[in-house]
Amino acid sequence: MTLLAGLRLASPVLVAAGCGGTGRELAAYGPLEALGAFTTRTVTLDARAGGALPRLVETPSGLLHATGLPNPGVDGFLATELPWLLQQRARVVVSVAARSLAELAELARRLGTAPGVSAVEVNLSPPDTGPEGDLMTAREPFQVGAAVAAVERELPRGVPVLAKLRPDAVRVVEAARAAVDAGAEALVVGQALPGAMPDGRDAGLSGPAVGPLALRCLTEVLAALDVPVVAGGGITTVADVRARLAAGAVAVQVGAALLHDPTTAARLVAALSPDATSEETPS
Amino acid sequence: MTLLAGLRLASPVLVAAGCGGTGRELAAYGPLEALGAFTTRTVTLDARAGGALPRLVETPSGLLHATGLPNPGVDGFLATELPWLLQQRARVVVSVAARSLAELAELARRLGTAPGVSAVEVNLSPPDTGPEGDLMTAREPFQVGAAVAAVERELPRGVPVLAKLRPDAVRVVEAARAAVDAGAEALVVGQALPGAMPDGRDAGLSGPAVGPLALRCLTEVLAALDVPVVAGGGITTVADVRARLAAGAVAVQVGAALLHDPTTAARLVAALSPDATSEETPS
Amino acid sequence: MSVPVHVVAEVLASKRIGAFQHLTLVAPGVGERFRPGTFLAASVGSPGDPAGRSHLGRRALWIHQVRPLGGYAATVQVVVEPVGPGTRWLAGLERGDRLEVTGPLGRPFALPKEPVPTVLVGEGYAAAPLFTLAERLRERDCPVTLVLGAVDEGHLLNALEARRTARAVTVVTRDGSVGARGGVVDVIDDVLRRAGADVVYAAGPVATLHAVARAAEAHGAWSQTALEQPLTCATGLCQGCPVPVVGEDGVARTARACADGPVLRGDRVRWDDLVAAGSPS
Amino acid sequence: MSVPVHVVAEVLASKRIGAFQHLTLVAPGVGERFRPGTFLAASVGSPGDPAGRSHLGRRALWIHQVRPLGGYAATVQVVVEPVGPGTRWLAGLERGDRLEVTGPLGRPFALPKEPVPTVLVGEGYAAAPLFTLAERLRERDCPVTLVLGAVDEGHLLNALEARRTARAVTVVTRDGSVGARGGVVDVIDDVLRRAGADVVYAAGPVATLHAVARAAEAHGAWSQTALEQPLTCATGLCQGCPVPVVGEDGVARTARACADGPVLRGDRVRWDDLVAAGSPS
Ligand SMILES: Cc1cc2nc3c(=O)[nH]c(=O)nc-3n(C[C@H](O)[C@H](O)[C@H](O)COP(=O)(O)OP(=O)(O)OC[C@H]3O[C@@H](n4cnc5c(N)ncnc54)[C@H](O)[C@@H]3O)c2cc1C
Ligand SMILES: Cc1cc2nc3c(=O)[nH]c(=O)nc-3n(C[C@H](O)[C@H](O)[C@H](O)COP(=O)(O)OP(=O)(O)OC[C@H]3O[C@@H](n4cnc5c(N)ncnc54)[C@H](O)[C@@H]3O)c2cc1C
Ligand SMILES: Cc1cc2nc3c(=O)[nH]c(=O)nc-3n(C[C@H](O)[C@H](O)[C@H](O)COP(=O)(O)O)c2cc1C
Ligand SMILES: Cc1cc2nc3c(=O)[nH]c(=O)nc-3n(C[C@H](O)[C@H](O)[C@H](O)COP(=O)(O)O)c2cc1C
Ligand code: FES
Ligand code: FES
Repeated sequence: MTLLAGLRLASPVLVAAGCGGTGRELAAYGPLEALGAFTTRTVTLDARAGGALPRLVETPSGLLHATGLPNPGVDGFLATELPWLLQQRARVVVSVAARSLAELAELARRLGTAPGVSAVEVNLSPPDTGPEGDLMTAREPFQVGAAVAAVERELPRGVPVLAKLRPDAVRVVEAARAAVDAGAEALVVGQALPGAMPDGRDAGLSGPAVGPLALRCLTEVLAALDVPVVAGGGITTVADVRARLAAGAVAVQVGAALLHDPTTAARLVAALSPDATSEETPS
Repeated sequence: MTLLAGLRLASPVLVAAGCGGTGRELAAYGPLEALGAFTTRTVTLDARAGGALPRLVETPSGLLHATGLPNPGVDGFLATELPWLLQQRARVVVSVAARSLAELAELARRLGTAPGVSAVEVNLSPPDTGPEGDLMTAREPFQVGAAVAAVERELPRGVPVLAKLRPDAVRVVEAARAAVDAGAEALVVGQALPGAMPDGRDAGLSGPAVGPLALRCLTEVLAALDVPVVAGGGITTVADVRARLAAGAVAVQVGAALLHDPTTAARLVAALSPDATSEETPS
Repeated sequence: MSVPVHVVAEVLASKRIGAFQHLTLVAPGVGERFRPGTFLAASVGSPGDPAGRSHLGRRALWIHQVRPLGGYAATVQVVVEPVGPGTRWLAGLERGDRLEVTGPLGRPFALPKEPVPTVLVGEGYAAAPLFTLAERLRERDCPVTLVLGAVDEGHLLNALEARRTARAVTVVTRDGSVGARGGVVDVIDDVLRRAGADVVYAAGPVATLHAVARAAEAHGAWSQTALEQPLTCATGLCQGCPVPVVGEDGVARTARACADGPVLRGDRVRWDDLVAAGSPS
Repeated sequence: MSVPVHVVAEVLASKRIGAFQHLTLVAPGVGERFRPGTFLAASVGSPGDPAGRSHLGRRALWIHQVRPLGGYAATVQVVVEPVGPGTRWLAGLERGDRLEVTGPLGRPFALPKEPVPTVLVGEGYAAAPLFTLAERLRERDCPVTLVLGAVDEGHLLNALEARRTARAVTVVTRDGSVGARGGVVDVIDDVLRRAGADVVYAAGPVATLHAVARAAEAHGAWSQTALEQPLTCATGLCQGCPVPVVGEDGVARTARACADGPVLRGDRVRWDDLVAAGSPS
């Protein structure tokens, strides 16, 4: 049993935002119920179509992605995606991003009143904001604080805010402090890093390539603050999970690894469960 | 012929700081004379012994390094390393770092009066500063400016200052502007990124893993400023070099790839020379 | 759509035929669930080898044949054209080598309820799923006319085998090395007219699929087009493979090539928007 | 130190003997320049395969034998103990497979100018460079006594072959499966005394080398220790392999295991500082 910001999770292994489809696709490879939590792709107030092709490009041990955050909008999500996830008994963390603080507050209001949302994760620095380029990105700590506060104010007690931070070693502690001061109950350290597609477009870089950078940010945050942290970025093996937990993370998020092997989360959950008999073979 | 801050280079391919040994080791695999330039490991005022083991750790498509910048000090360098390099007709860019602005100025003075130094590269953000942890790291733009100015003031005409910047997409343009304003004749975009060793120690992350992050920073800087940029970070193939040059870089630096294949720089020089007959086979 | 499995497969045989490498895999659970038009996704790199983490994208391959072989109930045959690092690695696998595969993936070709005349169009390796489709159609007494295209003879999938199931076979190659010189586009109208087809099935590049869909519409036939879009995850997780479509209700939507496709009704795909969005055509 | 070359080598043969895989390589230029105590650095991953860029560190291997074979003037034999991803990949290579190697690297064993008695100590695969060394010493009329150690018989390098060149051979294994039960450390003093050695050559883990260096000093003999330190580049470029030493002038210095070593005078290495610096012992 993992405790995260008051939530009781079945496993310390969570699915990262945008890497588990709508949940239906992932469910083919293992019950969502067994996961620590299912983080949705980032949901916005209005529906978004997403960006141009190619949306993903392979890089050495990494993936560049510029999906443009396609999603059905919060109403579409609440109507068509959330009920199915809850029916699977998944713990649902809803990732959100917005064009303004007012929109962010509106999103929080709607999600806060929807029964079944376990937590809201604020995507504070989407590495690509799509062709519209219109989503807020928190560059400075005060922007982190403002965004977190806007969400926190609207959520009922018992629905914690998680702040997902850009893993930039030099600035992450300031951002983390601002998030905590504004009411974030936990942090997610391990957003994709700002990279460029071969054609020059902005994109996020994820996968094992960035693992050592994410680990550094985790270390910096935990050295400076006493706050529960969910660690992400480059996790693919049981050894990766154990390294992050050993560094002090409460839980981990698995993203790009799922695109490579859709059973990754289920395998990690099983390997880390208290009644796991043996280590999985390394992969 | 590549023109960089007034220097006429035989090739756009340079060896990155700290990845070519003292030059003697690299010379076994191709004449140093054919390189655009040989960048020395970072030289400090006093000799440094370097850090604990392991100093390097393999990561997926990357290398974590925490050498602690071992070097014989500037006097040792001038006495034992520079003369040999010049004898090989290598263009020598000397990388420097220091504990204070005064030390930086002193380094520049000694290098500026040493005949044969082509340029001085200021290592503004060593990702690991060794067990002493005492080297200046430019966190804010004003610190970048101060460090560059301290060096620039002491160098004679004709010995340009290159500012080597941390490839942090969100802040790199500000740092670049500060460097240029303080007199940097060219920028090097592609320092190792701040990562953590498995045991938690600070280390730099280099290699193909970080290529897309370095490309993003290059794009940001070139979009904002009109300054010659030497691109580094993750370059291993001719295609990598061409991509950076196509993005607007004047030249490139090759680092970690040399540790994997010591002939990399020589091969890239040959493949990019005007009389190269065919493309090298990809490797 | 049946539930796919993710398994470590073993190579039972690998044979070069023309430009293609034919691999026979023991992939427990994949063959058993197969229906024509579904595919599998392969990982590059040996299972357990950390170098496998260096290529995170999957490689989609049509399932060509499913057969009992060497004591295995349902071995899976795929046809690989080595064009890049991943397909070259796959083509270099030898008997006994292992690889991770997920499948069967995607929605298969829809089969007609009535015994209507059909035309099957395939270009290059993409003709792979059509042979089992032809068998299923014949089981339903649907007459099958086959059109096979390729750049040259080496890139033509076993036309001989095809003649057994099909009533008529038309072969076109770009260089005229076998069959008529030209492309599928040049012959499709003629074939459709002569076959009096009610349903057209097509697999190949976007330009071919678009031409076939257009021709089918002109002839009042249904078309089922099997799209190849660059797929990163191939399992519906990454949102990397959008296909602009029109829903039953006439509203423009986005489908996922891997999970809602690869087979889509030709009249539902907004072909021009697909190309405009940056899809390789 | 001769100039090393970086070449694409081809596997001519691969044979399992006990716990080790013996690879014979065609590596033009490496064998020709070889001297006992030098090594080569191998890259993990097939040349041209971009997955090769996923492991940037090199893998150091002692050059065991250099022989004319199969029409090649100087094939190179190495002995691989598969312990991690890189050595497992190397051990899995088959005849005809290719790999990138750089060599010969490092400074070799220094040979005595006079025909003095010598003792050669090797543990596990690290005994590999001692057999050609023994041949060279015999050519100089230096009597050779060999001490071979291993955890068990499977990890003992071909002692039979050794008996041909050596005057006396002592074998010790941890489990006593062959020879005396124990370690090199337990027998070294005795062997040195009986051989009346003037020079001791040793290759193996740091603890063994330190013990040998100490014993040599106690007997008034010179020692030449071949160090294995984790090497990233193996070519002197990365500053990753510092070894604390004392110079001729008595001043403490840092040598590079790959470029100034791997063979260093045992009395020059500051063994305790080496272990304190975090070197695996
Ligand atoms: C449904 C479907 C079925 C396919 N069936 C076959 C088949 O039976 N035989 C065959 O030889 N090829 C088939 N392909 C194409 C094959 O998947 C690509 O050629 C292959 O992925 C290219 O990988 P690569 O590493 O060799 O080349 P690269 O071009 O270097 O591939 C790099 C990346 O791009 C993606 N990619 C590039 N081109 C394509 C493409 N056309 N389709 C999908 N992903 C792509 C890969 O997934 C990978 O992530 C099929 C593709 C799809 C979508
Ligand atoms: C001079 C020298 C000669 C050697 N000769 C042989 C030999 O003949 N046969 C043999 O089987 N082994 C030999 N070794 C040890 C062999 O190089 C390592 O076991 C091997 O590098 C480990 O790689 P890996 O990927 O299997 O394991 P990992 O432990 O995963 O290696 C990962 C990384 O650590 C480095 N590394 C880890 N351990 C060592 C080590 N002991 N020495 C050097 N680098 C290390 C590797 O270079 C690599 O970058 C020699 C080492 C040295 C220094
Ligand atoms: C295809 C893809 C889509 C993603 N979409 C989102 C998203 O919608 N919102 C978000 O906050 N992060 C998104 N991410 C980032 C991941 O949630 C995760 O933080 C990041 O990829 C680092 O972890 P990893 O290396 O395990 O993938 C996405 C990542 C990928 C690869
Ligand atoms: C082993 C090693 C040592 C390095 N030492 C230095 C150094 O002394 N000074 C410096 O400015 N950069 C140093 N770097 C960083 C490189 O110069 C280069 O900027 C960085 O590695 C990114 O390029 P790459 O991916 O091509 O290696 C070092 C890198 C490595 C791998
Ligand atoms: S390829 Fe990932 S959703 Fe289709
Ligand atoms: S291993 Fe790189 S300098 Fe010795």
